[in-house]
Amino acid sequence: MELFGAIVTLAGSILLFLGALGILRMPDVYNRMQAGTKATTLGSILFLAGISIGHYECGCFGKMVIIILFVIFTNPISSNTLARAAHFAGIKLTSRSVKDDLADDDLEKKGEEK
Amino acid sequence: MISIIITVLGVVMILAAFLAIRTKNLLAAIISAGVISLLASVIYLMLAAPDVAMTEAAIGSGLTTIIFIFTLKKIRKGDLND
Amino acid sequence: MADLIYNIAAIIALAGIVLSFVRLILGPTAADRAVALDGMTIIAISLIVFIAYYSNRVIYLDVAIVYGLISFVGIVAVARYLERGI
Amino acid sequence: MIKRIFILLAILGLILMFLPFLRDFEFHQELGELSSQYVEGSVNDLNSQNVVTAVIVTYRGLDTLGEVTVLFLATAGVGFLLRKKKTSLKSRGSSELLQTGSQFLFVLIILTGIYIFTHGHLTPGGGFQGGVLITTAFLLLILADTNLKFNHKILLFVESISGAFYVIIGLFGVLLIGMNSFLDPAILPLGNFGKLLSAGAIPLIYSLIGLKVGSELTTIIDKMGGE
Repeated sequence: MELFGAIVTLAGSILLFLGALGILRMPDVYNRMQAGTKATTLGSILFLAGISIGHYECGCFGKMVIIILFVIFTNPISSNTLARAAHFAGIKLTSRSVKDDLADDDLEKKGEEK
Repeated sequence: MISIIITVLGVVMILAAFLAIRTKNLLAAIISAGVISLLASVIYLMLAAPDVAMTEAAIGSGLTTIIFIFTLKKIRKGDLND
Repeated sequence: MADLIYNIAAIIALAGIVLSFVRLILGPTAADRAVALDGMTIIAISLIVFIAYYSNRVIYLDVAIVYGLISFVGIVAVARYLERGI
Repeated sequence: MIKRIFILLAILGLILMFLPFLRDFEFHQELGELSSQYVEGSVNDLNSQNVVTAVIVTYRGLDTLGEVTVLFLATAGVGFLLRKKKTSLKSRGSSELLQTGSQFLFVLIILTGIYIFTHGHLTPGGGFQGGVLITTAFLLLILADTNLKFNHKILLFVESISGAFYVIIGLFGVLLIGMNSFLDPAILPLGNFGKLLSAGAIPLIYSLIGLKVGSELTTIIDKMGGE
């Protein structure tokens, strides 16, 4: 049981590392956000779950569930607000991207107002 | 193990402090100050001081960052270019 | 065996903090830096939980609870400043 | 150039001054006289699991009263200096996800803050940290909607009531126990070690400190952030 928890923790830490690598290597803000929120969220969930599986006798299961829930609740809000802010601050997409839905929405809204 | 984590985090903290005082971009300086508080709270926890760690986490990385940003907004009102 | 794997996992997560910090130094815009800070906070929560396991003290988890709940407010504030919301 | 050399020399001097601390550094394996007295006293006399809380609320209770007073003065100064002005600048509204999420997380953060300051004698944290958490909850509402208006009468009421009761509980110690026991938590039954209702009046005092700090910091945030 302890070994299983340790392996889950290792998988989580590898996901955390890959998320950080994505933050470093991706070409523009939006791609970095993609790597830096989704991968690290799953990574931290696996990390915490692995530790609580490996040490189920410590009586910390409830607190671990609370921490995981808080990470799940708070992370999308911050990343969504940040992506929206980056769009409205006028940060360009990388030249390799193919679609920008939020810009299309803005154009449609402006057309309706006129 | 503990000493490895403390060394790496300490070096990162010193670099963040250097960035915070040398950069011209005020928002970058505020974010670097937030990084310093973040890592400081982890280091306090490692030195077995959970009370101080919680205070640093709540005040240093939450409230102080936001008060700095509110101040930045107040002194930059009307000036729309960064 | 299991302890060794836990330690290796913590070292890998620590390397993640260092990589995010490199992006925070390089980051051309403030949004890049905020993304790097976001990643660092999540990895730091994992590290705090690891320290609680390593020191074998359950009460350290309270710090992780407070951290997980508070840390995102700073990033939201940076984002609202960038989009001229506040 | 000369300036840089002087700065470098000053830094080198500081390094030389601090070098002995680094070289002769050793972890203390045993507690000193005063700290061992605090540790034994807080466990045996006060039934408080968290020694830091016992020191802050009981042994150094007057200092904490002074700190809370300093915070009140800071709030008064901020309120005096920062007047709200009507601005013509229109701010962008926040996204729907942030509005909904902030209302949901508001409750969670307030609950966590209450947990932190009522369990101050059992777990790390206490009145100041819990108060900051409550402030952060209100801050999230401000970030989601800048035009939010707080009811200042309620803030003022909570702040003054909690401050007054803090001093009154301290005076009860003088009244019930003796001349030298201002802010003594032994006015209430000490209870069992490790339970929520233990350590006498420490949870009560810390809850009052938490409410006071929370309302004061919320006033500061409202003055700084609201439009």
